[in-house]
Amino acid sequence: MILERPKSLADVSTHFCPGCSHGIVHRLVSEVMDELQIEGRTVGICPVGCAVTSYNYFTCDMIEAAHGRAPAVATGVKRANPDKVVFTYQGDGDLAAIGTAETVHSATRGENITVIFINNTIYGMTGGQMAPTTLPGQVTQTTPYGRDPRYAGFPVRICEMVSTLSGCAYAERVAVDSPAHVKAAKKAIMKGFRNQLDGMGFSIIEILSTCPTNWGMTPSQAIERVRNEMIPYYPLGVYKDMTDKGGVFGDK
Amino acid sequence: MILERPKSLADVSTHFCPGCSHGIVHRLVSEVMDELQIEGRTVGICPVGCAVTSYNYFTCDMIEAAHGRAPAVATGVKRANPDKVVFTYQGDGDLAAIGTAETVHSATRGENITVIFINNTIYGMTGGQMAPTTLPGQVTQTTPYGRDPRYAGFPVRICEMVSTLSGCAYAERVAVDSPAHVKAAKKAIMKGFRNQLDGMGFSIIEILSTCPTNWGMTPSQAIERVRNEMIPYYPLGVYKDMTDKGGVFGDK
Amino acid sequence: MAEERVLMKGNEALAEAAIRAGCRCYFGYPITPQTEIAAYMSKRMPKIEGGVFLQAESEIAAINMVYGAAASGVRAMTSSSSPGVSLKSEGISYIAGCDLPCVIVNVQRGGPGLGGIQPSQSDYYMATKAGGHGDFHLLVFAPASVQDMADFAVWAFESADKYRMPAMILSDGLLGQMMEPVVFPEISSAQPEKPWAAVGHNNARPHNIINSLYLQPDELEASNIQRFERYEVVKREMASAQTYLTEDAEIIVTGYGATSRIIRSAVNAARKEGIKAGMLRPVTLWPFPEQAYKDTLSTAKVYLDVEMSMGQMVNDVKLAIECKRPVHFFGHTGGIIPTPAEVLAQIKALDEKIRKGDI
Amino acid sequence: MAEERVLMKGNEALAEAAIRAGCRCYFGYPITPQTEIAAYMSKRMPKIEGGVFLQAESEIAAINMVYGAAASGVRAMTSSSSPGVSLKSEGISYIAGCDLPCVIVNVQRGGPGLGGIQPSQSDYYMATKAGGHGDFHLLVFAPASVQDMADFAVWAFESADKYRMPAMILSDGLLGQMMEPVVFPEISSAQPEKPWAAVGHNNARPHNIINSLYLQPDELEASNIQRFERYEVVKREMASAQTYLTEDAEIIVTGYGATSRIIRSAVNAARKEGIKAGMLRPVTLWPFPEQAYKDTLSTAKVYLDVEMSMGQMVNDVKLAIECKRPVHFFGHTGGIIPTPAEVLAQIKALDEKIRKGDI
Amino acid sequence: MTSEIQLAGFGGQGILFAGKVLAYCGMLDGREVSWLPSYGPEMRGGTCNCSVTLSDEPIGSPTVYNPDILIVMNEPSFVKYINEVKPGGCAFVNTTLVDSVSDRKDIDIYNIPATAMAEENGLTGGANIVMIGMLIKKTGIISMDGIESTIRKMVPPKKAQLIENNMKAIRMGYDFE
Amino acid sequence: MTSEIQLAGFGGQGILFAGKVLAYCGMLDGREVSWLPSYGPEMRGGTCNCSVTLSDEPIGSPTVYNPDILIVMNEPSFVKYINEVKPGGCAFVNTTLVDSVSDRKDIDIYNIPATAMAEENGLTGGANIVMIGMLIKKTGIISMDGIESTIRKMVPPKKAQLIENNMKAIRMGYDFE
Amino acid sequence: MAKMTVDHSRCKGCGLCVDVCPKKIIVILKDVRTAKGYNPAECSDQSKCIGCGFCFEMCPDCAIRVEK
Amino acid sequence: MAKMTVDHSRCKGCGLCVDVCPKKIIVILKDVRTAKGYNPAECSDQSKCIGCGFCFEMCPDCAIRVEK
Ligand SMILES: Cc1ncc(C[n+]2csc(CCOP(=O)(O)OP(=O)(O)O)c2C)c(N)n1
Ligand SMILES: Cc1ncc(C[n+]2csc(CCOP(=O)(O)OP(=O)(O)O)c2C)c(N)n1
Ligand code: SF4
Ligand code: SF4
Ligand code: SF4
Ligand code: SF4
Ligand code: SF4
Ligand code: SF4
Ligand SMILES: [Mg+2]
Ligand SMILES: [Mg+2]
Repeated sequence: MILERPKSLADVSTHFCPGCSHGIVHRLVSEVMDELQIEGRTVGICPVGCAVTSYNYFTCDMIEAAHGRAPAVATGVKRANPDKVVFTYQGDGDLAAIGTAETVHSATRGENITVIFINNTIYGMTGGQMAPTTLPGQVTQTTPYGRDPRYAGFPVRICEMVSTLSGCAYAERVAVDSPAHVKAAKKAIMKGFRNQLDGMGFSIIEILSTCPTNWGMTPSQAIERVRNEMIPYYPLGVYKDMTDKGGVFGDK
Repeated sequence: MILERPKSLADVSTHFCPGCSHGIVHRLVSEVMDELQIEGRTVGICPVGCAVTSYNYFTCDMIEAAHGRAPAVATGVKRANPDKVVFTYQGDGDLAAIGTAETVHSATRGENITVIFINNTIYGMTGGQMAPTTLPGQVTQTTPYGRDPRYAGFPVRICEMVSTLSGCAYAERVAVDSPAHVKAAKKAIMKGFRNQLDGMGFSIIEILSTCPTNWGMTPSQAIERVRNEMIPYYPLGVYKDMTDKGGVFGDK
Repeated sequence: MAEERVLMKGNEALAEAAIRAGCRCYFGYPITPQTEIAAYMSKRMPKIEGGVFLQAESEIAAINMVYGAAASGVRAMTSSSSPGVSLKSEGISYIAGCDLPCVIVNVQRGGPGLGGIQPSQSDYYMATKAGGHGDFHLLVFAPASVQDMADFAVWAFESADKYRMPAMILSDGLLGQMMEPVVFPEISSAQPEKPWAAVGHNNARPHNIINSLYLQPDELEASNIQRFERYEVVKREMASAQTYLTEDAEIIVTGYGATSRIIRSAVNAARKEGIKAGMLRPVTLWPFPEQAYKDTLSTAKVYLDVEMSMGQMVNDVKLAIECKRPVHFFGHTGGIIPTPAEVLAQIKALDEKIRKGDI
Repeated sequence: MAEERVLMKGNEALAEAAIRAGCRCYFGYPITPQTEIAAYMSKRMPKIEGGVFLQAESEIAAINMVYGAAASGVRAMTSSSSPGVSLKSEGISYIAGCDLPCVIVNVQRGGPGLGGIQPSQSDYYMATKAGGHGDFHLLVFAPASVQDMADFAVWAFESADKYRMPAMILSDGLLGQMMEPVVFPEISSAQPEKPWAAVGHNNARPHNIINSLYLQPDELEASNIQRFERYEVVKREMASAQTYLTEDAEIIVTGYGATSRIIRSAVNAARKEGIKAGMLRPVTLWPFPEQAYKDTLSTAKVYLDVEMSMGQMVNDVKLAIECKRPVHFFGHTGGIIPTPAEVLAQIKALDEKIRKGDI
Repeated sequence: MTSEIQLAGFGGQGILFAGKVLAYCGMLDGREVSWLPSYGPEMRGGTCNCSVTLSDEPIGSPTVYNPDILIVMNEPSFVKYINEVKPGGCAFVNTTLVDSVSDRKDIDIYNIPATAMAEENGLTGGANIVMIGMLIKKTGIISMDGIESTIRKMVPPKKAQLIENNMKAIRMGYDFE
Repeated sequence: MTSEIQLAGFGGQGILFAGKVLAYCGMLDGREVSWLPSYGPEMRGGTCNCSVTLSDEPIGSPTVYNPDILIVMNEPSFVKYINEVKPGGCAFVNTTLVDSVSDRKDIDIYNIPATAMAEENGLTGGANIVMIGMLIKKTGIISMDGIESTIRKMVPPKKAQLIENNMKAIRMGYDFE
Repeated sequence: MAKMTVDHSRCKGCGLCVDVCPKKIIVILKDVRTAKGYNPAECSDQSKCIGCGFCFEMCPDCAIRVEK
Repeated sequence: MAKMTVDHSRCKGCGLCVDVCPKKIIVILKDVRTAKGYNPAECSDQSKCIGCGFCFEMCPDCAIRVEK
């Protein structure tokens, strides 16, 4: 047995900071594309955020979307090409703040796409401002005294929210803070793509991730934070699964 | 006992079509303003939709917001003037389509405002296009063959969705299809305003309403449709109530 | 096949022609006075092989769906009216920055803000100067009849593909709502290959990337320069205008779209009174038909620009004639359509001045 | 009180000055290169009586929060950079249509699309011509130093209130990110009464309505005409420019904001070589200081417009001088800042032409 | 020759449809035609009007300001438009819903209780077409043959009853007085 | 007189802070100053540079293209900038992280193993300030007095230790060789 | 004794009051046309009105006044 | 026998592999600096590697190869 770089992950070095979870998730998505042999018919949609240049890393065809609009762009691609595999890869600012309407409506439409959602409780790329998912009390550039829900609002729990929507076929929250969790994350991502191949509807995998740079932590500390602070606030698990009911349209 | 026009409802005739529920709800909101004696310190935000000219009907100060942005406008007013009472009055296109992000985020922020949400399963003002809440199978101008969720998506259930958000203090769905339901609707609206006076956080009252004109029905038929088709799909009831917990910030 | 005249609303004629031109994806959001386009598409698209109609959750979602569909190589369109087009600005800038072809329809209404829903031409600046942030242009077509609504839909799709540019059809509530007989154009041209499209590489080519991000300033500048070189070609090849009785005209009345119809009526009336008036109607607003204006300088003593706005195209007219003649402006806003009588009065006043030697 | 010089980034100086000018509500969404404004506000506002900092869920929400706060009579501000400002277009049009005062900051970056994050001036059109749909204008201020960033924040709030217009500070990444010493202006002026504000009538007056909808065309037109009459006053009272060595200048180099600093260096260098170059820097971009340009015609043989764009202000320069002299353009885009050496080379080439009699 | 026609009444009275019938008929006659509706927000109860131009040359402004022919179906529209009719023109007035009278002598005014006639004959909502019938008789700008083929083209064949009703309404108006 | 200074190195080496110290000091001296950082997306690992101008007249372009004084703290920056220095100018090179050497004879090159010196003295991250110390000694464009009051102003008083450490680093650089 | 009156200037003749009146005493006046062109409602028999207010609750135009 | 190798051209020295190795055989090379300026990781004792792949799973830069 050999564990090595998947084929669908381009042979280039990423610009991600040392210890950033984006890198792990990139590998997982690429492995899934390899294993399902879909790279050649997949179109990936990058967000605006630290993953903005993912088009350099994933070897499938890629489209860079405007901030928050990846699900709309994915919808355009998928509706025009129902036989292609379309996924978005989005951060929490992108998906849960500016892109809220696109997230909710692609979910409620049962858009047959796969959404990879990196929840790192921060705006990474712009230097560490509050994200919708920033934890209460968390210090960020725009919550310098710690996020106070009374003024800055409460964190949004995306899996919980989209699970209420009829078009959502599958919503699972995973983390990448340990090898076991990484493996579970891959299983979830695999399921998210398989669902699309099976026409199940909208699938979202929320991945609790690190941003050592903007958290002001070492990579190891950041992993600890995922485990000790994030997972308790964002419980892992499957929030919705319509796959044995034949998906959201119930006829598969 | 005299039942008559409330003081906060301007002494003008509305432009609403015969039998349209907007008129009933306007009366209810005005009565609540009267009974709480808050008209003088209330700022109402109109949507873009058939209620766009509500600024002519409510006698409190009024602001006309861009389509879907009423909760953001309300946030601006309320943050700048925390001692004022601020409500939005929005249709389902306004609140649940273009304004989804504003709805979700004012709710998750626990914005201390009251949202009156008219769900009539249609875009009234523009002549009867599909709304996010249009029922499966419903014929509209843009679902001429009936709404097929496979292509046009599933209806959004707003109370169910916003109830998952920590900043939402109170979410109730009511209807105005019978005198008893109208009275219950008023109670809910009253509670929505009281919550604001008590600093409880975000309150939303979803009101199942008619649009005889664009449904192609008589007013009586429209009332029947609310009862027989809408209520089964959109169950009435309280979806969230944090008032006895002291509101979303838990300290009142 | 005998050409058949059918009576249709401008909005519907545009929609039908778009479909005939190979538009396979329509994404839109209702707004008066263009909703008939969406309504028509919702009826027709499901009956067409591969046809997609989707009512988006907002204008922003709609333009970004168009972005996705266009990026994957499909002819895609959206339509809206003024406030909705404002919301599309960011998306339009992205589409231009990625060199994607698509068609955007603006059936203008009165502004600013919520404004009104009656016809207007106050989005000229937005269409021709700043469809969004950054340096870029749209192809802008200005129909003046229901027939144009149909013809220009085809023209827009074809030119958009040819130059890899987003094209805008800048219409208004009058043209959208009125009915006239229309003969649908024969669609001859096959669609061009789009080897750049992101639609899956089938392991047969390197991956395609659709993107407008260039973190290195020199790369971003290079992409801008390349685009503007292409624009120079477009200017040469596309600039288009229509003239009417300009050969000997002392007074050139100019206006685009619906306004040009009113101008034509007024010019006819002026001619009846012996006034040498002519009409110059820009058909493409970007590129602006500067040469057509210059060509009128030999006889023109004065220009009268008529718009349903406070005066937006008027500066382009001045620049086109290099400020060599006075350019007067007459306009209405808010949904008031200038009448032929009003325009005639303006023409007569100018004629009077000419006669008196004041011009 | 002795004036103290403090070393600050342009973004921070602007934020601090806004607070001193009475800004009580800031709503924004992060975007490079303006995020320091939000960061600064998030630190300071909570410490101020009635001060509100709120990170909105999007630029759209932010501008509409500003709309709400401004409608209720409070001095409110938002800031963003190019793509984010595109998204605000609809909201800006509403604010203008409702005659609400507020301040909008655009710290420009390269475009179109996602573009880049380095300094740019390619949103000139968006700021001065089409901040959104419909006929309207913004007051547009173009700072050229950190001191200006502070001073113009105050100026913008005061003029916005005075004329009931939204004001835009059109800055760029260079001015936002650089530090210079700044002396904060004394704030003298009390804020004007706002009897029109929707803030609760206390049963003491008829209800106020903030609105831009006029379903009757004549009412909408009347509101537009009224607004444009006000604009005429603004043009007379506000148009502002700075000149440097223009008295005898044959070559007028013109550019706004950060670019004017580079021009000044180049003009100095040119003068050293005996070339009669001068600088004309528009300080307000709307209203455009046309008279200042006309005033230079007596000596000017040629104009050189320098921008960090593909050339957007250049047409306004031509119109200001009524096309009476040639106007050349030199620009860079994408985050490349023109160097004094490059501008000097352009000046020398023009001087050469003048000497040869080619101009 | 150019005929400018204005039709006006309450929303719901079929003003736009009547205008469309005229335009369609003109088109089938091979003429230039334009049809321009008033449009507004959906809410019911307002007035509604429509400009139709039939011409032998290209049509400039499609808005009719001073009609050659006016069709008015309610009181407010009568008041609003009757004085706009070109001298020498004519007006068709639905007297069921118009009480006012005009003292204009320079135009021909044709009165017809179209709403009452339609209702009495089981053609509720057909008053608009009754008035078209009278217009054909009085002006001849379109022909009876033309109108029949127009209605056959405009109404889908499976709605044969509708075609019948429309033709019945036309004839009622044509034969009035 | 105008001094144009360029500072460059890895992100995280305190390039921007060192530049700010110079600018601040110049300001306290009553001079015109400007400070312009490179900026980019947050992701770590890139290079970082900063332009500082100290002048007695208003500063035009704040971007330094050909510095009078260069401070380079890593290899890539050395390679990139060493040939941009104005003839007659000088360069301060952090030899701990710069291996290349330049054969330019028209500028003064001062080598100092600043990173190693800082680390050895328990001042990890203080290499930038060590280099400032040497710059003061060699160029005199700012004074030791000036730098001390600058650092006292820039560092909040409650972080007294930090002030001490910075001054220690300055002196280390100043006293080098 | 209860009394229900309809303000004809507001009534749009929607008939919702007619539907809910438990006493079935509200009628639409087919022969009356309001200024806006509607056939308004009216109480046909005040003596039977129990003042329940159902009509008031359902009236979208607040055209009804009930005294009890 | 399992084998773990680190591609130094990719390794950013984050140390996540070090943390998760059950055999504690991964070390950060303080004295080596990669082209990008990082101290890379390395397996200090191949013989103890059990090929569990934990290091591989956690490596954000896919710099690790494990053979078993
Ligand atoms: C319209 C618009 N608004 C704002 C930005 C600036 N921006 C770039 S990335 C980003 C947030 C990224 O955060 P997130 O989505 O959480 O991704 P991460 O970097 O954390 O992976 C923002 C606000 C932009 N590019 N466009
Ligand atoms: C940005 C923008 N998009 C679209 C419109 C057009 N528009 C006006 S009202 C409306 C929908 C109204 O529907 P809803 O919110 O359900 O209210 P209702 O009329 O049913 O009460 C739309 C899409 C607009 N005015 N502005
Ligand atoms: S800034 Fe944060 S999210 Fe972005 S690459 Fe660095 S660690 Fe990852
Ligand atoms: S269109 Fe529908 S929602 Fe609008 S006023 Fe009429 S009935 Fe009410
Ligand atoms: S109050 Fe009750 S009984 Fe009286 S009219 Fe109204 S519904 Fe009928
Ligand atoms: S409910 Fe009101 S509007 Fe409707 S018929 Fe009765 S009184 Fe008239
Ligand atoms: S494979 Fe397992 S034992 Fe071997 S180095 Fe990696 S983590 Fe350690
Ligand atoms: S996890 Fe990967 S990048 Fe991090 S130290 Fe280990 S090998 Fe290097
Ligand atoms: Mg994030
Ligand atoms: Mg609705």
